[in-house]
Amino acid sequence: MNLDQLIEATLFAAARPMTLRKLAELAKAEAEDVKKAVADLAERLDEGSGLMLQNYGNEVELVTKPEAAEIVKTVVKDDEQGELTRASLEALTILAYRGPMTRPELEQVRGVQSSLILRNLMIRGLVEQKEDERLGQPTYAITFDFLKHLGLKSVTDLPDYQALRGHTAIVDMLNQLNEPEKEKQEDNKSDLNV
Amino acid sequence: MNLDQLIEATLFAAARPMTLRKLAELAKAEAEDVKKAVADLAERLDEGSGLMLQNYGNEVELVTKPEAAEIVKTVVKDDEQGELTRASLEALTILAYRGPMTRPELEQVRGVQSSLILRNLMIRGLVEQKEDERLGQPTYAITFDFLKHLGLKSVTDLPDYQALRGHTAIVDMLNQLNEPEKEKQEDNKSDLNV
Amino acid sequence: MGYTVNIEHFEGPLDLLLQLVEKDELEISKLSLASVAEQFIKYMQSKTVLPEEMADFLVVASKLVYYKSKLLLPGFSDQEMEEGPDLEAQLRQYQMFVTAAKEIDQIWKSGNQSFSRSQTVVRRIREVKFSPPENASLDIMSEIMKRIIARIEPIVRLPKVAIRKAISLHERIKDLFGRIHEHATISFKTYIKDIKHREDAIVSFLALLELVKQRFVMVEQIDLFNDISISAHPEAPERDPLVESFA
Repeated sequence: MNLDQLIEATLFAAARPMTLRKLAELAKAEAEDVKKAVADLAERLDEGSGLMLQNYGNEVELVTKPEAAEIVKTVVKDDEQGELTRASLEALTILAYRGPMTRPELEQVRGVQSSLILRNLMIRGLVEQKEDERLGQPTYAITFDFLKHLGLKSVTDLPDYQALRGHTAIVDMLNQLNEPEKEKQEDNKSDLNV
Repeated sequence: MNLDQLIEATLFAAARPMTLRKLAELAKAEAEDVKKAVADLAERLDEGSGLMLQNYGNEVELVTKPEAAEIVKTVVKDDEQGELTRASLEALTILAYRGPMTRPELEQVRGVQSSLILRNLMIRGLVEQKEDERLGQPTYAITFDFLKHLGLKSVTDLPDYQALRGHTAIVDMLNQLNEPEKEKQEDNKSDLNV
Repeated sequence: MGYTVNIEHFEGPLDLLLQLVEKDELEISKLSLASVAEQFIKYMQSKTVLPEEMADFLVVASKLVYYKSKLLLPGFSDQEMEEGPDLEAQLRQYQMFVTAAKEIDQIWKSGNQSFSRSQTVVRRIREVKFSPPENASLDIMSEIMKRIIARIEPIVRLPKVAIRKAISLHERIKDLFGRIHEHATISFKTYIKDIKHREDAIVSFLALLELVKQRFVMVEQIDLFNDISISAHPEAPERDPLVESFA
């Protein structure tokens, strides 16, 4: 059995999102090979299946295609999310395009304190706190449940994704680029001190 | 979307065997067409997928191929054994100190949606659904097996049981959840506080 | 100035500001922001602003008042107000997200969802086998419970703490007007001497501006950094400033 088929069976059995690392561990395969197999699987499903691969961050999940929603709804219990309030929608949108982000970062964009709205969205399972921290603050991101509700394969399929993700991505990149630079300088400094 | 894809999505989401008649009814299709679509689906899966169609009389079910059995077993075992994640441990602790409680109550205290975690704790026999309902919701509590495993006769033997169970922060938090109810039924307020 | 179009609902200061700018069909610019400053303050006072959000509204209000002051007094500049995020850029960015949110709402409502493999059924098929975790001990559990309580305590207390922030413009106007009636002249420093928080100082200053605008009081400042002296206007109208201001 090919690696992409093995991964398909694994995701089917798990019935929840899994990290690429976990998949590599289970399949006893190299990360690079898993990455390629996941891409192959996504393509095969796109072409002829009623299922598709959803991805966010470094996780993937096997789900039904949105075109089948009408019939699938009749056999599963709906999660009854109901409508979103303006504030929820606003916070979710910002997190979808710019997340994962810290609470102060979200508040900077919304211009208003957002701890209660974040809590509400987490209780509804539309937002989750991630393991990673930034500047000592926890980061928040949208969940697979949110993606599923929109029937999207990835946040990159959101309208105008590149434009709205925009400069934060670049800023992040610059920060990452700057960090080793800073360390180098620090090293140099200590050299001089010796 | 083709009928075979619709059927694939339906079987996937339902996660149980279904009769051809039921599938025809859901898809609003002719029995003959469904039969052909199921055959097409079976063939497509045989050729390239990690999944396959299993026939029981006039029922079909979507399952993993036997070649993937080993990896699938590991996925299932991972769910059922080993260490609990921090989130699971947290939910288990709240249920121990504060149970029996409903899922919305657990989520109100944790501040995080908890359906998947609750399911995992139940699969492992650590938590069970109780007979009683509250506000139309099933209630959950830790199992006797788990209590015994901790070496306790009763939850009241948990460290600082009274102080932690009845802590005002938790009581206030749960009251916030019940607030709309409280306004409607002032009489029941004290019951909800207990 | 007529306020014929009513804004029924807003989610935060940027939402209110954006609605005001769009209502007047203005481009987002410093000039247009300055032009809606008064409406912003009026709306902020006339609708209910959550106490915990008051500070956020005041930050925006003070920026708007600053833009307006700059427009009226060419050459006027305050270093502290110039620093920090640029409200114009912030509002532009916010507008992009509001537009995107409307599209996401459409997708959300379309019902074209994806579904996972059903969890409840997966559970029913599996047998329950008791498998106790190795990392759940009594010590760990009571520790976790204490941590949970520590985490939710501030959330439960939040509404009570936030109320402090909400010294409203109403109260400050009433207070200032009352004191001027009593003493004829007071200084701005005396007026704000009990104020401990920056946002309250901003409210007090806004209250003063409102009374000046309506000619209830006169202000005099000998030079730029001196205290401001506040006195009743000789032709002060015989009515309650609150009625006129925020009816």
